[in-house]
Amino acid sequence: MTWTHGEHRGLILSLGEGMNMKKLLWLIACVTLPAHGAEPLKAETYFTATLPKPTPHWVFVNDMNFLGYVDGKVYLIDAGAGKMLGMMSTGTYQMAIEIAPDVSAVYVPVTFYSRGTHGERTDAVVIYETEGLTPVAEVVIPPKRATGMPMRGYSGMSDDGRFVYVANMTPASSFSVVDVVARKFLGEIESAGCALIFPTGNRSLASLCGDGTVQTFVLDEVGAVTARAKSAPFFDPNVDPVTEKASRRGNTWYFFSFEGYVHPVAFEGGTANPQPKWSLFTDEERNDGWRVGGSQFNAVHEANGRLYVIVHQGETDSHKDPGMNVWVYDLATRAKVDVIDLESHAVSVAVTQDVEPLLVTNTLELPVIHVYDATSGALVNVIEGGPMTPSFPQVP
Amino acid sequence: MTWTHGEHRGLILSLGEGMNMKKLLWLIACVTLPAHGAEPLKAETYFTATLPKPTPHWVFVNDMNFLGYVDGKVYLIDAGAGKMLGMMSTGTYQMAIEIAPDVSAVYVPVTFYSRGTHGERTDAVVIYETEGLTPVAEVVIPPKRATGMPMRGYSGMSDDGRFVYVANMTPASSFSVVDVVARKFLGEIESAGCALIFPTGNRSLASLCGDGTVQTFVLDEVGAVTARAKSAPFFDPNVDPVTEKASRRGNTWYFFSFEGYVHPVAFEGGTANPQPKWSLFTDEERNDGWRVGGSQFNAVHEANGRLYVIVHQGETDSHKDPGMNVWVYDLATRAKVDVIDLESHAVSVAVTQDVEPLLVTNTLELPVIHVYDATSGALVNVIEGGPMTPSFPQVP
Amino acid sequence: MNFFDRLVTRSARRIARATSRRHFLARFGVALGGTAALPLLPVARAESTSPARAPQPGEQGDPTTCEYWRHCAIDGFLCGCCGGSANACPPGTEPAPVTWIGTCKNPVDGKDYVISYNDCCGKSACGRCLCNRNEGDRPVYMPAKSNDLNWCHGTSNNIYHCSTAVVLGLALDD
Amino acid sequence: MNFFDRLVTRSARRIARATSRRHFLARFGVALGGTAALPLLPVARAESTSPARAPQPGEQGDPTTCEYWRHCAIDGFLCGCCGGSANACPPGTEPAPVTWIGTCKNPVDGKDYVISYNDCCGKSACGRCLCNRNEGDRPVYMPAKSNDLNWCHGTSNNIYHCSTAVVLGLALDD
Repeated sequence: MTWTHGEHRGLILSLGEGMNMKKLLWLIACVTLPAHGAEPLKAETYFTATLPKPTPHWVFVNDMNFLGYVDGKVYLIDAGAGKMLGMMSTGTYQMAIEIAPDVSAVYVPVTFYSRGTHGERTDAVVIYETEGLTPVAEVVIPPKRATGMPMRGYSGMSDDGRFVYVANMTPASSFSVVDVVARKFLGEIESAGCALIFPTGNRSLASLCGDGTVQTFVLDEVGAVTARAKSAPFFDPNVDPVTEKASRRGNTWYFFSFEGYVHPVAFEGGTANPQPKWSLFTDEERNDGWRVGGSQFNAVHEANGRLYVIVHQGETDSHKDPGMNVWVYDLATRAKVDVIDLESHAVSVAVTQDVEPLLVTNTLELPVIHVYDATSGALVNVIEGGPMTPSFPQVP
Repeated sequence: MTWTHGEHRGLILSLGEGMNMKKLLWLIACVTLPAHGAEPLKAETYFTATLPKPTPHWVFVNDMNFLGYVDGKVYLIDAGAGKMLGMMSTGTYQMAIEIAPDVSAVYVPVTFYSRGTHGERTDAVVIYETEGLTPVAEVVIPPKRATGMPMRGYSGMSDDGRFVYVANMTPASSFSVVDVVARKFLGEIESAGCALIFPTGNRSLASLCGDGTVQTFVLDEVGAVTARAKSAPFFDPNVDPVTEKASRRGNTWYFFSFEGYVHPVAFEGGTANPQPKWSLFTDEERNDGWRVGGSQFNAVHEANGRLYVIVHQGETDSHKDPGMNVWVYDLATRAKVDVIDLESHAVSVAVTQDVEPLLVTNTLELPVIHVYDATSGALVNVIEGGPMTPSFPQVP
Repeated sequence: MNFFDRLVTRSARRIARATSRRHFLARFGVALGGTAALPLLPVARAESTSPARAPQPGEQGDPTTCEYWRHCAIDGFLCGCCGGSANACPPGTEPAPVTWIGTCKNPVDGKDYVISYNDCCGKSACGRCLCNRNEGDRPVYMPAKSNDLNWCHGTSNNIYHCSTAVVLGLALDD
Repeated sequence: MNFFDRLVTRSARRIARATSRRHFLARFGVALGGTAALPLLPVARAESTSPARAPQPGEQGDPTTCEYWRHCAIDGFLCGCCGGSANACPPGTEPAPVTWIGTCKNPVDGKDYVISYNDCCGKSACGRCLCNRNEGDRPVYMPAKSNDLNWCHGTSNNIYHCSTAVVLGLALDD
């Protein structure tokens, strides 16, 4: 049997010996006269839906698909409507995505093998057009990208949306720089002793280091390093390390230690200025075992300065445990201003950046996304299915 | 940091600026003197285990990994020991495997895209060396292989282990012939109106057809058709079609109709001789709603002539429903000789071919394999985890 | 033992024992998305001016549930849960031009309609609203009526994402 | 909603509420297999004549359980459930020569040992016995002690299958 079709609107069928047209036809009738009584349903065409315009309630949910990680995915949901809008197939070891400032494109660092799990390895930043959430181009990068438990900092983007940085580990640490506008790999920058990407402007970024500092990099227009520096040590990694999961507001990154201290680091011109640490917990709360923990357990609302932190009661080494509460802080006053009881335990949280913000939470082992009103704490939506092992949500 | 290593037995480390050797060393000590009291544990090497020699209790479990089907897998278990022995990563749309008669190799028809879910498509029969369950070669075939809900008949092998046949659908039906000994694609044979592969000898096979027949093919040594014929119709596909899930004993294939009739078809010299049908169910049982159903719901023990069929009580259209019972028949007398109550519902079953046979069952949505003594019906092992969406087990 | 394992195994065992087989399958049945060899006949051309969109006024039910009447012979992820609808592929996916069909009774008018389950292709499994119902389903050697085949053919690639349920018209013989 | 979905969601919610967070994570915690930058020091050479195999006489417990003492800082599928053992990669997989380490107390002799969690590579996720414990685990910028990194480096490819737990020797500072 062979066939051709025209613009998805019809089909010219030519049957081989094995297919009997009569058998097919008795099954189908395109009725031209209405039957008795009500008008029958009309014949329909089928088509491909178009994505609605981006709204502040768009949330991308990373799904490494842990038990089928060659088949990584990213889900786009409308958190307010509680709907899945679309999906991206993103290949092996999907960690984090970079969303263009105008949300016209999404950049995904990913790994491919020519034969699924063997053959030639290709690492690339794949450029997805947001309109169809489909890959339209790729920029091949050195096959060195770091992978593991997904974290936001495995990649980063310059504030102007031109450079995407991809963390490498071979185990030597470095990062690749891609110009996603020119769709060109610019180069690889060594970052020994430091890991992950924390963008701090249009041509600057920082990386967290095992000696309790951040290393800062300033780049030129072709991605070469023009300045590199180490901050003063601002935490003791052997006593109370900061986790890799941080939040940014303006040009300040907020890091969080295992024991619940906030370490703000302000960046200016690419240079790091660690600020005094402050505690998320009172002594009493700390005595009661309250801790931070999870995956991307913190999020910040840029405009209103609220910090949202998933907390739990636990012991030492519980820094990856999920929590049933989000504690809300005012970054200006450092005061705890609210407590949100979650419907389901969570390891990661994102907050939409509009004036009626929503909290989006997930935990790794459940294919469920929960949406809360960030102001009232009320459960707004539960979106079931989709991401099999959601790692963390990202908002544009 | 850079490093080299020799034969996995040690490591020469050279540190970059960021890594502090002292910090590493204080963590590790290779004690040369025993501590007080008992001898401490010895330092261990690590190595790669070798697969034990094949036993009659080896069972391969196909896992399309439905929610991550780009990352298909096949698990090898020792059903008697209740252990996973190893795994094969098998790429996109893993349907069924072909096991070499001497169990030295496993052949897997599979699809790859150069970029996971896009890019260039390559279909191939991948040759896995059983010793390491690793791919050692591939034979590229036309990118036409039929895929879907996994079924045994999506591929087949000649009795001498030389030819592997792969079902195609574009939607035109055909099959590809691969010489897995010469590791060579031999050609494609058109099979319009018929689907799936039922091998019937060294150079012959059959395909099930929509007109209630089988089409038979006899091939020469280079895979070209030397004889092609249609059997007499032996079932009415519009009244009571046979399912695609069949079992073979000697050169007879046993097909099973939706309503529970067995249609044996004997093959000799590649020619089909349909035998009188017989019923799995008495009139009373049929009135009570007993039906066959599931995925690969039937299996035969070659030596003792027992037929094992998963049954359930259901209505029309329940031909894919799982069952909680296996009914056992003697193919010689057509008598039901035993009923096995399952611990968990099942859609597929395989029976090991030794003198103390084991039944291996699974259902699609649970990552669990159940093993029963085929003679006593006793539950022998429950193997949890591994295949996420096990489709059916296969025995060598 | 993995994390799904423990969860899934135990609860599913309970469910398997507590509910009928049929109910079980209806809720948890698995199988690969759509398909088989059947043309989208010239239906579409008939109404190029104002094509009907699902759901239509003369029907009821939730297209994102397995129980929706059009789904009587579907096997796959419901596109309505994936960013599409009963007759729309999700953004960026490509509808397969041909597919398998079912005949389903619309409970509102009591009429039988031929439903075309065109697959949407080009992205891997949507993962939501897996639905398997087998009314009139036939084996793959009768592809036009078989829901077990992957029908991402005639598309850029054969990567299956979800399945639609498009009204083709009234069934003749009912 | 898919088939795991309904099963997993409901039972996990119950579990989440019924058990402590810690217990929950110990049983269901997720994270990608092993790793980080730490050498397998010359340990192996010391005993080329008769290398010790796990488990050794001076220990107790089941290497295929998350609770096994050596697993105090592991994160991944236990190779002992995948056709390997605590110090053997499953057939056909390739051990990563370097990895991350933990310090775990052997309950039999009360001594602390340095455990090397070498990943086994070349096949995708084993899927069995996922285990995440974080005693002494540190962030990925301290790779030698971080269990969140994929350490399939120095191998033919970086496809992660499972993680071992190899005794390197007594820990000094305990």
